[in-house]
Amino acid sequence: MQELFSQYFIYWLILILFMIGPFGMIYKKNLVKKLMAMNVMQVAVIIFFLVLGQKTGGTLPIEMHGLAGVENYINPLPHALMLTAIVVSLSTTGVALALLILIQRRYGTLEEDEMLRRMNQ
Amino acid sequence: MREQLPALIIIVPLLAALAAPLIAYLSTRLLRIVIIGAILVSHLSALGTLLRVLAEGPWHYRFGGWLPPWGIEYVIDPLSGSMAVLISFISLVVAIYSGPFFKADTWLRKGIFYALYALLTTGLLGMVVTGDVFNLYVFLEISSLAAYALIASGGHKATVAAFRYLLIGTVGASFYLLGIGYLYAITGSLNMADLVHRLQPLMDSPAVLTAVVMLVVGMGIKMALFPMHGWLPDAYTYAPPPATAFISGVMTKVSAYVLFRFFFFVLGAMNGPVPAALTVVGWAAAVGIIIGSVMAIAQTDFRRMLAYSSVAQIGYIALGLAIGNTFALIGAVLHILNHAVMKSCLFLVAGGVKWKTGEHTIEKYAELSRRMPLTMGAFLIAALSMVGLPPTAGFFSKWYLVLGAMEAWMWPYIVVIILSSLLNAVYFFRVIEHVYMKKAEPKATEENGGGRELPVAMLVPIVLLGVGILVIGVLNEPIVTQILQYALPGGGR
Amino acid sequence: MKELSLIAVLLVLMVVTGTLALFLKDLLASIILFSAFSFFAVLIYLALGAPDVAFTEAVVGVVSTTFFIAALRRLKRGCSR
Amino acid sequence: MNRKFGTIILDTAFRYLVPFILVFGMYVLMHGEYSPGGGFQAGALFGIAVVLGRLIQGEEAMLNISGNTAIILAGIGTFIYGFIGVLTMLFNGNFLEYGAFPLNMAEADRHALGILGIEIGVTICVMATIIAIFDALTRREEW
Amino acid sequence: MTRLLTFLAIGLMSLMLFITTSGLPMLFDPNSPAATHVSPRYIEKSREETGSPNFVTAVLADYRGYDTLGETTVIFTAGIAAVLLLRAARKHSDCLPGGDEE
Repeated sequence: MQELFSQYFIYWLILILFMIGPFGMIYKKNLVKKLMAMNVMQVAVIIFFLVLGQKTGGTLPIEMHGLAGVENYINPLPHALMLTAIVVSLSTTGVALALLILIQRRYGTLEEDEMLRRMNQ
Repeated sequence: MREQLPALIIIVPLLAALAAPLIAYLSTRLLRIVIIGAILVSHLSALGTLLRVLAEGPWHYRFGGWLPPWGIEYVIDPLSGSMAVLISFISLVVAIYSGPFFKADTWLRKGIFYALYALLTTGLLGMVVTGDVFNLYVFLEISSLAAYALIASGGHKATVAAFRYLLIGTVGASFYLLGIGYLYAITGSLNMADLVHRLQPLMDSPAVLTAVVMLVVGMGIKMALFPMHGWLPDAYTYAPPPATAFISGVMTKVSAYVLFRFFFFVLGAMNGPVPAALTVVGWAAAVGIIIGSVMAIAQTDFRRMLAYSSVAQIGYIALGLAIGNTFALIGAVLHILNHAVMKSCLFLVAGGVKWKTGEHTIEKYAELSRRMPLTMGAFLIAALSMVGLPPTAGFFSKWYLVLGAMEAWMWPYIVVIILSSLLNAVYFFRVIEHVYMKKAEPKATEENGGGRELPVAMLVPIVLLGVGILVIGVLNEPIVTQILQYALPGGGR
Repeated sequence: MKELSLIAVLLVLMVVTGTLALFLKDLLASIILFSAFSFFAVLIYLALGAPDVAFTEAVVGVVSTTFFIAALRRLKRGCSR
Repeated sequence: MNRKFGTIILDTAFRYLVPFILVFGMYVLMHGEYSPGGGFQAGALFGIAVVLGRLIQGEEAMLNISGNTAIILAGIGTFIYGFIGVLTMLFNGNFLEYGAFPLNMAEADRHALGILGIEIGVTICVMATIIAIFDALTRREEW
Repeated sequence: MTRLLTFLAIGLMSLMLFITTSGLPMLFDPNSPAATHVSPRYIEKSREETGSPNFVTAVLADYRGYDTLGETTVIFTAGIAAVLLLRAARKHSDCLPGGDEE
């Protein structure tokens, strides 16, 4: 029972982390905060994938002498996928920051309500 | 080299895009030739691939020579092949059109614009032909990032629209990635063909339900399905005209295609939670069609009206998927094709008018038929096709959708389709009336280009698409029986 | 089991720092907290046996914090009305 | 970052730090097959070294790459990656099938060579892109 | 109003996420599908097939090398996008005078 609970607990924590993203994006009005919420969400997805790759009894996915067999190594596929995902999130952040600077330069604010008000003037 | 055709579809525009900054630095004239040439090569290889696929059946291309579940493979069947042909064709046409917009710019801006444009094309083509779900995510991100940047380059309001699109779009992509994660967790595979039979015994697992919801939300955001369409109107309105024409024509449809691929080819339309999800998608689409059409009537800006009309038209495609029988699916796929051509044509016209007169409200379209007869002729064809009058392409897709709804006894859907056709007629005849009947007030401002029509580089694509609508309308019978029929699930040979 | 509780603790820390970073008023402070969040992410990747990913995340954490702060310097002096 | 804000201490520290960062980056790139690391990390390290130079010594830093050059370099880096794929296609392999190189060595070695080649491309691209983004984010507007 | 509805939708979705956790495989299970289906080949063969003892590099650069090409393209896209937005914009002078100078 305790075993089972701790199983779900990890998944739940990851999903809470994931859900911080959408909630934060709607709740926070500051655009930089929205961007951070987006990043939190992507990190949660990455952790989710890595958890899928972990095995009890497995070591790092680098071949060592005298240690053969599938069960001795962690599944390397999620790691390779998540390297790509991390890079994607960095790229998105870079583009978003460039957009933020443009918005700030034009509208003088990063608060969403204020920005929309100035936009429609 | 013939064996390498499927790879060439993607690689050639990709390499052209990567070399674009260097080429632009050397010569901006050469840049335009290289980009257009690359897209042309991509289009020709897509055509060649499609022809061979129609003759010999699906074509699998293995990257790095690795066998499918371990490596990445491209799968070109009639559906993805015709999508690739469509995308590269629209891309080619819009690339030719975009020339006059960048006459006065520096090499840096030109180079980057064309690079982003080619990358957008690459990303969309890659999403269509891939047979690997994670590879699809990578290309989704390439196309999305390029689209954000292209939209944002349209000016200040465009920046805000692009930032909003970036946030929402990244949420969509993350949802999609998490959905893949669930599928990977229960099957251990990322290859679509492999997923098909590994998923069969697992369809009742709660994880599949989550994955389906995630895919619907993620791709729904990307394709602007009704409650998630918030990003679309602003983005389409403020983006620079060539970018809008391409993005509106193709980008949302590719996401619709991905949804189609997942529901009907990977998961199977009759299994587990998929029918329920399809029903939800169908009703969302039905509401979206009505609301999009009504909102379109309320607009005074021509491009904004077209944007809301896009929301409605995406609804048709989703509706076809939701009904799910042969007629409806043919209608959906045919509508992807038609709408891509029609909407691109309309946005090209809008961009041309903006370029020439600097105006974009509907009132300012008065009497344009005198000054730009060919452009407005193409506009008339596209508008009639959007409404759905018989000889044009738009009629046939709606006809198949209605047939499908009748076969499935979904009367509310038929009411929605007919009602929205009426609404379409209302807002397009308003524009047509301005163009052909209203008298323009005399104006003092001088116009770009001076003479009567648009420059040839802009006029040819518009007319080409306008004629294309008629051709698709006339040839719809062979298109359906020769190509689309084999594109449907179970319709292959 | 020990591994599980380590990961659980790190995840809780990440939830806390992530939420705090969103709710702090001062932007610079929230960026710093965000880099702490990224550091916990590095630790958790290590705990999950992914040194490659952890290395990348460490590098990316540095780069993205640099970007954030560089952007913040620009944001502080936008054109004000 | 046009103006430098380095003091003599920062400047000296920078002079000692940068060679180590570069050597470490090189190590990460070359040793990527045997230990964690690879093209992306090495590129990011190189990029950080250059950005550090920008931060401390301003425009006239000792190793400096301007924004425009960085953009062209980024394109070339990724182009190298794609070009290796095209090369394998010319040698009758599929795209990125390193085994198709007509070299007189074992299959695994050919793959290792191909991997090294693409990692170099990735390194150049990542380094240049980080510099380009940083340059764009910090540049004072010209208008 | 829209905001409230969105909150509600996201709340419902998280609820569903929490409930359907039971469909996922056991944590760190060596017999989960992910550990037994595709990945064993990478672990067993990568040394002889790609010459790389680091399985992650082997997967990243060889088995799924095409993904990495995409990844590099994403970085390139982000770089040119940032440059386009901040340095190559057309000269709009909407920014009010006096605000943007140091």
